[in-house]
Amino acid sequence: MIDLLTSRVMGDIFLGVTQGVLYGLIGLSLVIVWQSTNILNFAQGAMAMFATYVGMTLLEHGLNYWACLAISVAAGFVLGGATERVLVRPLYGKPEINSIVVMVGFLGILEAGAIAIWGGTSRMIVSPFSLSYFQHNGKTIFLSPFAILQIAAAVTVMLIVAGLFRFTKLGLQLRAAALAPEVARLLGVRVNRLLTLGWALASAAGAVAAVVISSGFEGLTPTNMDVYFVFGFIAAAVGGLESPLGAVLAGVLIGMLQQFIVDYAPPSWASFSPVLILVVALMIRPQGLFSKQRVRRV
Amino acid sequence: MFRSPLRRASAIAAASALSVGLVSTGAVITSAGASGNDGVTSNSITIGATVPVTGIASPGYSDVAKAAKAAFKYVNSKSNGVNGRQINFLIKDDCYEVPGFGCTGTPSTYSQTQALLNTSGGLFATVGSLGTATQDSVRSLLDNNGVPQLFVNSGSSDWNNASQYPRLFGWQTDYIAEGKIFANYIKANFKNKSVGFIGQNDDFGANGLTGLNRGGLSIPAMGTGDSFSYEATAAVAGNPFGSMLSKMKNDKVAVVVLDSIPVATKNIIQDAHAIGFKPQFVISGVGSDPQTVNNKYEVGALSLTFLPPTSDAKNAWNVWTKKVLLADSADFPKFTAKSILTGNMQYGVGWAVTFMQALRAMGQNVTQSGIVNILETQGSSFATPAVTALKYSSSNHQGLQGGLMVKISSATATTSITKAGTVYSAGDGGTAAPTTTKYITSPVPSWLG
Amino acid sequence: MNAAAISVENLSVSYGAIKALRNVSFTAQPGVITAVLGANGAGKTTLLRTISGLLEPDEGSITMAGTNITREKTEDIARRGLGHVPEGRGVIGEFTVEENLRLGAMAAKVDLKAGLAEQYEQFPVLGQRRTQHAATLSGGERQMLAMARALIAKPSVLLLDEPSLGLAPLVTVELMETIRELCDAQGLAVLLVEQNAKSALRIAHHAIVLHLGSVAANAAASDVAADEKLRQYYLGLAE
Amino acid sequence: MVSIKQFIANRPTSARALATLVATIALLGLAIIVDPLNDTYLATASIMAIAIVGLSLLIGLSGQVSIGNSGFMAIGAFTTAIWAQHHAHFPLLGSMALSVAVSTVAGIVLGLPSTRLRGPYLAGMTLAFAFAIPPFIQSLGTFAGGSGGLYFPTLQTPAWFASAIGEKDNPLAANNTWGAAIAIVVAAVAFFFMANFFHSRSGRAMRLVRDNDVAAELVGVNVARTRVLAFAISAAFAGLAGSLLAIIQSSVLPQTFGVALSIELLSLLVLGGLGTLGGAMIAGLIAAYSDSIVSRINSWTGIDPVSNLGGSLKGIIFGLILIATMLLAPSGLAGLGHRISRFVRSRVAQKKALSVSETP
Repeated sequence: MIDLLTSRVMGDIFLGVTQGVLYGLIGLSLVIVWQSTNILNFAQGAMAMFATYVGMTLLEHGLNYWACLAISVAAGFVLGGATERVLVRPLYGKPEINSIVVMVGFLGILEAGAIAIWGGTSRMIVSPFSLSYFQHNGKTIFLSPFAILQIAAAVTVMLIVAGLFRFTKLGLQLRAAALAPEVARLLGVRVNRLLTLGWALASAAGAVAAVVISSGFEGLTPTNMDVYFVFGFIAAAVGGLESPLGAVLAGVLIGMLQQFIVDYAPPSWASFSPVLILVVALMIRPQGLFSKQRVRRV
Repeated sequence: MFRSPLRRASAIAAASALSVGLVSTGAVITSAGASGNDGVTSNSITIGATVPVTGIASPGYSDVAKAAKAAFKYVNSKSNGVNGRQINFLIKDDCYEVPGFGCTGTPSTYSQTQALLNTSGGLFATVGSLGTATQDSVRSLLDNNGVPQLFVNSGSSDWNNASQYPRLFGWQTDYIAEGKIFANYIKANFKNKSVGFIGQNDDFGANGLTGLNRGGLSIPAMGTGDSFSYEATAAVAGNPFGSMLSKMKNDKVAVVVLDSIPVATKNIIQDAHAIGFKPQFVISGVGSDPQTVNNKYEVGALSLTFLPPTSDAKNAWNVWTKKVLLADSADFPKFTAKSILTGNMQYGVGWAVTFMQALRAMGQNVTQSGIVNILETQGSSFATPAVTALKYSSSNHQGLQGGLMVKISSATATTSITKAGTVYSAGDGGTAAPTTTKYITSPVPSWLG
Repeated sequence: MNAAAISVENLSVSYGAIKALRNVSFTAQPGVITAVLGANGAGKTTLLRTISGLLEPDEGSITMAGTNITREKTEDIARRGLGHVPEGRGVIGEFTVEENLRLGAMAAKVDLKAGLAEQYEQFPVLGQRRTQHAATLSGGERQMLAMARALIAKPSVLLLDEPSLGLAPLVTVELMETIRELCDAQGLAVLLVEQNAKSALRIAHHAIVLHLGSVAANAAASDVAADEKLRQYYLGLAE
Repeated sequence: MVSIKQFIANRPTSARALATLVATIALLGLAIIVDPLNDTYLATASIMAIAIVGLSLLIGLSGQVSIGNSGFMAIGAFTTAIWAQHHAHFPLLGSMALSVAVSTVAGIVLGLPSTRLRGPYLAGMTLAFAFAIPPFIQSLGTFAGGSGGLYFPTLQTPAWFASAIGEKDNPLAANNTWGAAIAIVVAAVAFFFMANFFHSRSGRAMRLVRDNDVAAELVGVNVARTRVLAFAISAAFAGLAGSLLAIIQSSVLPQTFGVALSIELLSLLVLGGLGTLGGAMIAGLIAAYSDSIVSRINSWTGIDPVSNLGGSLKGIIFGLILIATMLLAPSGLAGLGHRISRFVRSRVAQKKALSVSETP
C-alpha cells in the first residue's frame, strides 16, 4: 500500500490535486459571482492577490499565519463587497461587454497598483506546516503537511459555500436573488445587499487560494494569480459555471492533467493543453460538464 | 456606428486630422535634436537600456540597471561626468515574460527600443539592455540605425558576431565558457559521480549544456536521462520540478547543474529540500545571486562569478560600488553601510565602468564608430571590477570568458573557492580545457571619484 | 376617514416618451376585491408594478394604510405587507415547491412551520408536491404556489396580475372562488388585474376600468358589469 | 453641397473609395514629412488600427466578445516569419496573404464553438486561447524559434521610393518611411474593405444577430454562419496586423503576443469607440503614442520610470481610463466626438430657428 503511495503515478496525482484545488478555489469564486450577478469577474484572481498583500502588510511584523489568513480573507470580503457597490452596480442590465471591460480595467489597476505598492518580487508567508514531502524508505510520497492543509482548506471552503447555498435561509435568498431578482424583491428580499454579499463571499473564497499560494513554493507576486485565474476559469467553465462542486472537481482534473503532462510529455504542453480540453468540453456540452441543462431564461 | 457614408467620411477625415495633430506634436518633441542625432552634445551623452522592471525576470535583475545608473550619477556629480560630459542614462521596461496582464502594453522590446531611439537629441548607444531573445530581436533595428548595442546583459554567444553586427558587444562570461569551467571543476572534485542538469528551455540552457559537454562531461540532451528543461513561465506558475528531482534522487545523482533564472533556482532548491534530495548544486551565475534567490537551502551551492566575491569587503571595487550605492538613496533607499552587495549590483556597476572607460579613452571626439574602435583596440586593458580581462578584439565581441568558482557561503554572500590569486579562463569556443590565469585586481582609477 | 389599504392619487408613469398612466386616482379598501380591467396596453400591469415600487412614477403618490410609499424600494414595500403575484406568476422553477414557500415567508416575521401547514391545508396539491421542482408543476398549480407564496407572509394587500392567464376555464372559476374566500376570510385588500373581465367581475366588489392609461370608470363591480357602454367599448364583453 | 450629398447617397462605394484615397494620400504625405521615428509610430498606429478594427467588427457588430485576438496576431506574425525563414526574398503581398489565410482558418476553428457558446463563456474561451498561443508556439521548437523567436532580413526599400522622397542618401529615413507607407496602404485597403462590409448584407445580418438572434433566424439569416464569419474576418484582420508587424520589425517573439496585448487591443477599442471605423483609427494612434505619452507623464510628475510606480504607471492609467470610459462615455472617443458635434449642430439649429422666428 505504502509502496503504491511512493509510485510515480501517485506522486503525479498528489501534486496534481494539490495544484488543482487552487484552480478549483478560484473557479469556485467565479461560480459564486456568476451565480449571483451573471458577470464573469476577470479581476477575481487579482482581487484575491490584492487582499492577500493587504493581509501580509498588516502583519509584516510578528507574523502569525492564522491571523494573516483571517485578515486576508476579511480584506477579500471587504474588497469584493466594495467592488460590487462601486464598480459593478452601474453595470447591471448593461451589455456584457461593459462588465468585461470594467473588470479587465480593474484587473489592470489592481496588478499595476500592487507592483507600485509592494514591488514585483515574490513574497511568502511562512506557514506553520512543513512544505517537505513525507518520506518512506528513502522514497518520497508527494504530499506534505502543507499540501494536506491546502487540500483541506479548499474542501472546507467548498463545503461552506455549498452548504450555505443549499441549506441556509441566506443561501436560499442568494439563489433567489440570482435566479429571479425581481420576484425576490417582490417577496421582500433585499437583493442589492445580497449581490454585495455574493461578491464579498466570492472574493473571500478567492483570497483563501491566494493565501495558500503565498505560503507555497512560488510565493505570491502581483501577477502570478493570472495563471490561476485562467485555469480557474477553465475549471469553472468545464464545471458549468453553475456548480461549486463542478468547479472544484474540474480544477482538480485540470491540475492532475497538467502534472501528468509535465511528467510524461514536453512540459510546455501543460500551459496550453487545458485550453484544448476547454474547447472540446464546451463543444460537447456548452453548458458545462457538471451543470444540469437549463431552460433558457427569457 | 456610422449610419450615413457622409458621417463616416467625416469621421475618417477627423481621424486623419487628429493623426496630423498627434504626429506633429511628436515631431516637435523630436525636432529639437534633429541635427547631430547621435545623443552627443558638448556637455552630455545620452544612452539607454531596456530592462525588466515588471514581470518574472524583474526581481533582482531590475537592480542591475539601477546600480549602473547610480554609477553614472556618481561620476556625473563627483567628476562632472566623463571628459566633461554628463551621462544621461534612460531605462525602459521591456515587459519581458510578463505572464499575464501586469505589464499593460505591447511587450516587445522593439517598441521600447524605438522609444529610446526617439529620445530628443538621439541616442548614442544602448548599454546594458537585458535578455537574449529581447536583444536578439532589436539587433537589426539598432544596427540599421547605426546605434551601438553595448554590453548586452546575457551570456548568450549571439553577441559575438562582429561581421554581421559590428556595433554589438557582450560583456559577461558566456554560458558555454561557464559550462566548461563547471565541467572542469566537477570532473576534478566529484570524480565518477553522477551529474544531472536542469536548464531553461532556450539558448541559456542549450548553451550551458553545450559548455558542460565541451568541458568533458557527457550529459544527454534535455528531456532524456537526468537532463531536464523547464519553461521560464512554468517555473513561476506551478511546480514542474518535483518529478525531475525525484527521478534524479532515485538515480542517485550527486551533482546537479542548474541553468536557471533566480525564481526557478529558488523553486528547484526548495523542491529538492522538500523531497529530501541533497545533491551538490552548481548554479549558473545568472541565477545564483543569494540575495535574489533568497532561500536558505541555497547555502553550500557552487557558482561562477566574474566579479569579486560579495564577501570580499576589502576589494577596492566592492568598496567603490558601496560608495556609489550609498550616494544614490533615491534608487537604493534601503542600502546602508552595513548592507552586503548583491551580484546584480556589482554587475551593473561593472559594465557601467566599462562604458565610462571607453568614453574616457575616446577623449573629446565621441562618435558611434569611435567607441566600437576603442573597445576593439583598447578594451582588453580597461580597469574594471571584473576579475578577468575583457577579451575584446576586432573578431571577438563576447567580453569576459572566465571567472571564479564561488560557494554560496550564507544567505547573503559568496566566497571564492578558487585557488587564491587565480581565475579560470575558458578561452575560445572550442573544446580546449579552461586554464588558470591571474586574478586581476585593478585599482579604481581616481577619475571615477 | 379610515386609511384605505391602498390609495393612489394622480399617478402618472411613462416609459421614455410614452405615457403609460395619466392621473390615475383610486382607493382600495380592506376586505374588498378591486378588479382592474381594461384592454391590452391599458396600463394595468404598469399600475401594479408602480405600486410595488418596480417602476418610478413621474407624478402622484401612493399611500399604503396611511403611509406614503411612493418612492420606497420594492423590498421595503413588500415588507410592509404588500404581496404581489406578478404576471406569469414568478415561481422560481429551479426551486422546489417548499423552497418557494420558504422564500415567501423569509422577509416576514411569521412562523414558518405554521405558515407552511396553513398553505398546504389551503392548497392540498402543493402539500403533495412539496419536494418537486416548481418547473414541473402545471399552470394551475403554479398559480396556486404563487398565491400561497404571497399569502404565507400574511400580507394586508395582495396584487394579482392576470392570475387566469393560460388556465382552463374551469380552473379559472375555481381560482376566482379561492380568491374571494381568502379576501372574505382574512380581510385582505385585493387588486385583481384581469383581461378576463367576466370572471373578475363575478367575484370583485369594486372595479376600475383603465383606457389608454386613464381611468375610464371607477364604480361598484355590479355597476360596471351592468354598464352596456363600458362592456362594449372597453371590456370586449358585447354580445 | 447638395450635389456631394447626393453623390454619397447614390454611389456610397465610390464615396468610400474617394474618402479612403484622400485619407491615404494625406497620411502618406505625413509619413514623408515627419522624421523617421514618427514614421515608425505611424506604422505602429496603422498596424494596431487594423487589428482593432477587426476586433471592432467582432465585438461591436456581431456582439461577440473576444480577448483572444493577440493569438490571431501571433499566428499571422509567425506565419510570415516562418515563411521568411525559408525564402530569402519573400514577396510582401504573398506572405501577408498567407498569414491572412492561416489566421482565418484559425478564426473559423475558434469561431465554431461560438455558435454554441454565449457571453462570458465565449470571452473566457478566447482568453484561454490567447493565454495558450505563446507557449504553444514555443513548444514548436526551432521550427518557430522557441522562446527566442525568429529573425529575418529587414525590409528592402526600393531605390525609386528612396529617390522619390528625396532620401536617397539617407537609407535609414527611407527605410522607416517605406515601412510606414506599406503599413498605411495596407491599413487603407483593410479599412476600405471594412467600411463596405459594415454596410453590406452580411454586415446588416451581423447586427441583426447581435440584437436579436431569434428574429434574425426568422428572417432567414444563418445565425451560426454569421457568427463564425465574424470570427473569421476578425482573425483575418488580426493576422494581417501580425504579419505587418513581423515585416516592419523583422523579428517576432512569442512573448509579444500574450494576453496583455489582447487586453490592450480591447482597451484601445473601447477607448476609441466600439463598432466605428474612426474609433479604430484613433485607437491605433493612441496605441502608437501611448509610450511617449506615459513617459511624458513620468517626466512631468518626476516619477522614476524604473521605480515600481513608474513601471506600473501605464497599467494604472489604462485601467482607470477603461473604467471611466465604460461608466461615463461608453461610446468611446469617437462617440464623444459625435455627441459634441450633435450638440454643436443642435445649438446651431436652435440659433437658426431663433433667427427665423425673429424675422417677421
